[in-house]
Amino acid sequence: MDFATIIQILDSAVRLMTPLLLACLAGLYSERSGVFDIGLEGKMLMAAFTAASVAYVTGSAWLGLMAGIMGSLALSLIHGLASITFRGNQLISGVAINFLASGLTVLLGQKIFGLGGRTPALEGNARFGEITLPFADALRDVPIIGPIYAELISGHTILVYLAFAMVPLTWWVLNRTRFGLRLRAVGENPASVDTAGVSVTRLRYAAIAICGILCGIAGAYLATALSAGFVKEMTAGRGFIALAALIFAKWRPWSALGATFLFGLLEAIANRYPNLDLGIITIPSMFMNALPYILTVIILAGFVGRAIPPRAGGEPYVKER
Amino acid sequence: MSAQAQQSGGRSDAAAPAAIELRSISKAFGPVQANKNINLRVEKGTIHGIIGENGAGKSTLMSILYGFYKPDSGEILVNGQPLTITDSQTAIKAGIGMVFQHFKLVQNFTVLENIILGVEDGRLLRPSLAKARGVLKQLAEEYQLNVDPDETIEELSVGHQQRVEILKALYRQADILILDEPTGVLTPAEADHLFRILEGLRAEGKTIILITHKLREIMEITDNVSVMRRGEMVASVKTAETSPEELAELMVGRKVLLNVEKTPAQPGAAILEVRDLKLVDDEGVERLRGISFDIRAGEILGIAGVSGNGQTQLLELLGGYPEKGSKVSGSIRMNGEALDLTGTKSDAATRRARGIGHVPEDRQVEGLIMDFTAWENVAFGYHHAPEFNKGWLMDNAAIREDAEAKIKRFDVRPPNANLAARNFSGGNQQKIVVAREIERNPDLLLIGQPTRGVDIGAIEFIHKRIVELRDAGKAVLLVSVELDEILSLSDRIAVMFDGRIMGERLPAETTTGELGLLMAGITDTESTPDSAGVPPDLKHVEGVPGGQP
Amino acid sequence: EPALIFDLGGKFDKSFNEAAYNGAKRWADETGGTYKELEMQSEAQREQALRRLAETGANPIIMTGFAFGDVLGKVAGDYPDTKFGIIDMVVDQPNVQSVVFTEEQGSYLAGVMAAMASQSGTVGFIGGMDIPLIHKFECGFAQGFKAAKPDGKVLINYTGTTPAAWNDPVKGGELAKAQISQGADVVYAAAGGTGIGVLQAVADAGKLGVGVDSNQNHLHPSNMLTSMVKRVDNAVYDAFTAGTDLEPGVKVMDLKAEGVGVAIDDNNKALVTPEMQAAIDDATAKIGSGEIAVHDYATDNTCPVQ
Amino acid sequence: MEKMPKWADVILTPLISLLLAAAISALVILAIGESPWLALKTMIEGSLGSSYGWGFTLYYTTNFIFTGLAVMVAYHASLFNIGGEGQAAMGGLGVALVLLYLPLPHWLIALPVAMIGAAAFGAAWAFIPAWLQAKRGSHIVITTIMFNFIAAAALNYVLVNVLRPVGSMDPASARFPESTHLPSLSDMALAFGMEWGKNTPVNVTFFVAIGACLLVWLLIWRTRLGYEIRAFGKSEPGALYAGISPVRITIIAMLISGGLAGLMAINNVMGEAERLVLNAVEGAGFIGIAVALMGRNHPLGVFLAALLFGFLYQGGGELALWTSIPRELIVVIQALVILFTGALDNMVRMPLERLFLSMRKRGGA
Ligand SMILES: Nc1ncnc2c1ncn2[C@@H]1O[C@H](COP(=O)(O)OP(=O)(O)OP(=O)(O)O)[C@@H](O)[C@H]1O
Ligand SMILES: Nc1ncnc2c1ncn2[C@@H]1O[C@H](COP(=O)(O)OP(=O)(O)OP(=O)(O)O)[C@@H](O)[C@H]1O
Ligand SMILES: [Mg+2]
Ligand SMILES: [Mg+2]
Repeated sequence: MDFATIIQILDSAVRLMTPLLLACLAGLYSERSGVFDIGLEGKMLMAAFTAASVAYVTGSAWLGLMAGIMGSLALSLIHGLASITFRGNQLISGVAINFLASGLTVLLGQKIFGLGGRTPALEGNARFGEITLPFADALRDVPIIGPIYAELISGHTILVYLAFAMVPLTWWVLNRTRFGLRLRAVGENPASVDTAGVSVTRLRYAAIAICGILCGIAGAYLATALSAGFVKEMTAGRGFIALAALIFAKWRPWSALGATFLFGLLEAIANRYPNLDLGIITIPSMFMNALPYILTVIILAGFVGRAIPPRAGGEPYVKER
Repeated sequence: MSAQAQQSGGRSDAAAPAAIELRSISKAFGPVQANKNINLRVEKGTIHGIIGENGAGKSTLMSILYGFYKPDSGEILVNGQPLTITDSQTAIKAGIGMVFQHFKLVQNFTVLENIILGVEDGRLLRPSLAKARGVLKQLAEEYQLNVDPDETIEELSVGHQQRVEILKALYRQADILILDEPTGVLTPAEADHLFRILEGLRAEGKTIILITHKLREIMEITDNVSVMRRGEMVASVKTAETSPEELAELMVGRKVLLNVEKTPAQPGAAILEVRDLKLVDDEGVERLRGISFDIRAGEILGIAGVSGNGQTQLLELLGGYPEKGSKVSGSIRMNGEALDLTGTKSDAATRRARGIGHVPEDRQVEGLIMDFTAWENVAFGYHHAPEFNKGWLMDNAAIREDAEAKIKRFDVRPPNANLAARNFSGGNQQKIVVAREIERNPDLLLIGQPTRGVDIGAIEFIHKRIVELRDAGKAVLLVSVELDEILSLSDRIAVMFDGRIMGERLPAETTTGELGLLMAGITDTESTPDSAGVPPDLKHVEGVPGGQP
Repeated sequence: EPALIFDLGGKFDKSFNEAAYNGAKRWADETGGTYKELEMQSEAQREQALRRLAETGANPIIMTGFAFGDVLGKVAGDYPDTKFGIIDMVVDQPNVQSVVFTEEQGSYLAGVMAAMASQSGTVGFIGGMDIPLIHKFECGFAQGFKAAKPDGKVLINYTGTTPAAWNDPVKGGELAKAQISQGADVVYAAAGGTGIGVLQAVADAGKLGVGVDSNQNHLHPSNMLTSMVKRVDNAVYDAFTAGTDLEPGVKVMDLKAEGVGVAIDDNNKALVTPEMQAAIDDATAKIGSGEIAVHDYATDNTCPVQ
Repeated sequence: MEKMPKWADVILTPLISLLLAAAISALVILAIGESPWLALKTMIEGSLGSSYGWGFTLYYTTNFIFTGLAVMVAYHASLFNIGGEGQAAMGGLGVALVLLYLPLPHWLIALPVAMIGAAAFGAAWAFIPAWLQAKRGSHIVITTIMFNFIAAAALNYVLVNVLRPVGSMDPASARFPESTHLPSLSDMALAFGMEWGKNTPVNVTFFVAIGACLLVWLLIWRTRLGYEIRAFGKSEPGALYAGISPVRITIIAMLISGGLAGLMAINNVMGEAERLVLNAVEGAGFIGIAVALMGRNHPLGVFLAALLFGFLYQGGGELALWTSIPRELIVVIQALVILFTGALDNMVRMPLERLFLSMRKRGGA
């Protein structure tokens, strides 16, 4: 494997990890506030749909992004209603949201565009273009650093940079701000927040809203940056992988970066080597496709200890029964 | 701060307004009427005690005052001014602070983070933390409330966690401080220390409401005391004009024996022989450093000690479930036969089969499955017992019947075996556990903190049962941080400190003072503290008499 | 009244179900006739749908996809008066017409074109799930490519192992990018909705894509080399037109019968050089005459090239 | 003391929730320009209106009972088994191998043997995540998600390269021998001279599923193992105190769970398709999560929830088959039912409780 190949694989990994990272951080906010969310998949899917639809209709990727966020936020609100206001089962609510998004996107898409749930292909400004960072072309020929800068770091859409910027930002918000302190507290022991005179409900709604926004960006990225339009079920299980990454990362932002990078990298490698020829036997494509999942299990078993979720996670805050 | 503003506004009434006045407060939780038409007046600058049986409604009433629950009806006056307390923020602003029975701390936060939670000075934490650090230092000096501000809560002993709760209230500049069963988890020395602080606060003109089950504490420190029973306020009296006996009767509605009646022990053969027991936990900390003792038939061995000195590990190890990953060595013999310390035959089920009963220190986490019904809990740990099973299936009818009988004999209230364990008050939960373990007539009973947070009626009852078991020729290992309890129940007392037994005393021949010294690691032969062996979590035990430099 | 049953992918699958739908629609538009159509929801419904349609008197009943083969074999005998048509599968029953396509031949032509259009000598193939049908496309494409460029290279990827593999344009795009970064400058997508992402990524990179099943040249004019069309629409149209006279037996829709082929229209005309056109015509003729025998992967599960 | 009578909690609350879900669904149907009335009629007639509809409804119900029970058993041990999909797929492989390679003269023999194969393969697929959870602390949610993907890959490989008959285009196994075909309920009815549910896939497995409900009920609420599973699920420290081994319970609960999920293959693979096809599970593993949670983790609840989903599945299938309403509508309706009965149930329960409380107060006063 030569250097150029490594750069290409890493470049691919960055693109593949971006939706995972955004969704993973989305889940992080929600779950650190004590609201479990297995509806990441559904929210991303809904966002992908609304983003693509609005981007197509208006011709603006930015308006699409806004719409993606709105679509995802609407589902977040349902999740909040179920799991915060009405103290329902958070897992059931998440399952319902996944179904809801899966059905509604196609239903609405068929109603609006008549393409069986697809949106028409997006062109021009309806998609997020790739950004060439300053001096990328000038530096391209510098050995080592040149390709790294010009091909790996430069040349992604704005949403990729946003996703990566979210990691230190999330860390900073969680650990350095009042909001973060309260957010973490409410996920560990909501009664401590309540008795401090801060509304548990409001905090959790705020967390869920952030979760919605980030899922919205993730969905918009899938539909308006990575590809050019919505196809039914296009999230293809990425919400669940993001959830796995979140647990893998033990609910911490920097680890989330690492975990999603690992998933992205494994997939990029499997894409690059679809038929690994080991001389004696050729590993069939099915197993190269499953490789990221197999390796995840192995890594999980070998190197990652017990993941302890936020203590109040999954439980509605009930004061009086 | 509105309360202070009004005060400085200067009211011309001759009689100073009460710090707190509650007028016909009522509160129902669904069908349960927790508070019924409660009136209460707490004078400014006093310590006001509130007592009552488990489930009488004390915590509920105080939580209403603190804005945690909303009352169904009634009126609250703070410093003479009517105040609608909608949430804890209002209460805090009115100068009310509360230390809950079950602490409201975030376990994996540092002390400092817990202190500023909810009263941060701005959007960023750094300035708040810096300010809190300063204030904390000041408060620590002023009130002798030392805690390391950077330690996380889960690493602190309960006593220190409570300090954090008090500091939280003081940091919020509370004028009125409510403490719900603050001494339930403290050693006598720590409790004494707390009372000195409370007295100091009172001297500064602050008002304190103290809920406790210990009448000695009421008599010792309060100015006035109110008694609650079944959701109602049955009496409010001046402490000086009452007696423990009278209070007990008011509380329970009948006469209560405040001291255990017991005949001298008639020890028989050794039931349990423990030799050189050592335990290193999975973080490599030595928790037990070579423990040896015997317990004979018909004898209660009391183990005294500040919590965190290995008692928990000792009980868990004897009970068959040392913490995961810990390394164990030494030997245990039961009725002359060795017990396995490792391997599959060292589990709790095997220990039970060998005749060891165990009332664990924490009834809610270990002793009971809170979501199981009372009758299901009666089989907990004994679910393999032949009388509870019929072939492949469990004999639920038999278990239920057994449970009904135990509930009756132990006067568990409400006497409803179908209720989930979590719906019983703490005292009644404890009765269920004690009934289960004692009624099987074990050769050896391990019993940890048998009366923590339990009202006096229930304490009397549980103590009686323990003594009865002893009189039936069984061995009892009693672990408690209550020196009073240890002194009145034990036939022999061993004091644990830092994973070692510091010495053994006979209750008749020792004093709280001497035990207190041993608990701090000071043996009478050498009067200097054994500083080399002080474990990290004991760095702050200055509350222990003699333990302070 | 004829009826059409779509397979689980649904009628808008951007693939052969959609082609079948177009055929039926064309028939309805031209004749003004009506027809029934059904989309499968689950495996267990196949038999239900067949029987219900047969019982309501629909005739002929056409279904798309090999997955119906087993059930049709079971059911057809119960309705001797009803004619059935199945696409992509042979069912040996007296009242069944089995329509099979020689995808390998069409793909062979696409391979020839790819070889001639490729400057790098490397081209790519991206399939959906790794199933025999898709290997037919792959193998034909590779044969055509190798015939024109014996020392060239075909990169092959399959998208996944679950039905999500047919609807994952993101992964499709990423696979295309991976192939392009390895030098591929023509990429053939046989992956349903995933292919949309493949063709998009190829167009974004300024390379050439090859569409599949229906004519997809319009998706990215001037970045689509061609589409390997599989005239499922014609098969359905013919069957509907034949009506109750639908002829039983195996109907092979091959290159000669224009059942498969490469689409050349205004969108890609500029890319098809005269030499390329000549090569296509030559290959078409030779395949027709049997001079070139394009190997069908399905016959023995092997591919002679690579 | 309860806040409201048990019947109100068990029957009234879900009923009102269902009505709410139906009402919102009607709005959705109106919004896409179709008639809710027609939709409802089609769904009910198509799924419950004839023995034919019932034949399908009960077939799907059977699938969901197995996956629902699987999720439920693990849930009692506080293990969230998202791997039903993969375990059921592997169960199918087990059934296929047993039926294709063992000479089984009669279905009465084939059924138990195939059940063993199905359960063994399902359980084996659950074993690794269970072992990793118990011994290494790897989170069961991640590992079971991963194992779903791995199962799909393995099945894809086996069907294409191993079990597919030579020359077949279809990535599916050969048909199972005639002797192993399970009698369908319509055959059984016919034996009693009754014409019921002709050509429907529901088969004798339905009774196996009901038996499984009973056995699981016995297991969880009547056996020592069930007691230990529930105790461990509620409190791990409590379990240790009581001498219950977390490792043992984690593994056993997951084996039972995986085995139950695997057993689903008796219905769809052996009973219906009579051969193994790709994606035979068709998402039933995930529906099992909703079924278990909505069924309040009780076999009776699981049965009722499975029936509800069976109805939605079949009714929805009919809707998509015979009207112009897109099939995705049914997914939306399912989502609404899950949401209202499973997650927003307190929205109905809270006001009801208040109502009953005030009624009692007035009655008592
Ligand atoms: N959050 C709650 N929801 C429902 N019922 C409650 C709640 N809190 C308390 N109760 C009920 O109210 C009654 C009063 O409880 P409370 O906690 O005030 O008693 P207490 O006097 O503090 O008892 P203890 O001495 O055990 O602390 C109890 O019997 C209990 O049934
Ligand atoms: N959130 C709640 N819901 C229902 N009942 C509650 C709740 N909180 C407390 N209770 C009930 O209130 C009563 C007293 O509870 P509280 O928490 O004040 O003390 P406890 O922990 O039960 O007892 P102890 O004082 O002995 O530790 C118990 O019956 C308890 O089950
Ligand atoms: Mg209390
Ligand atoms: Mg209490």
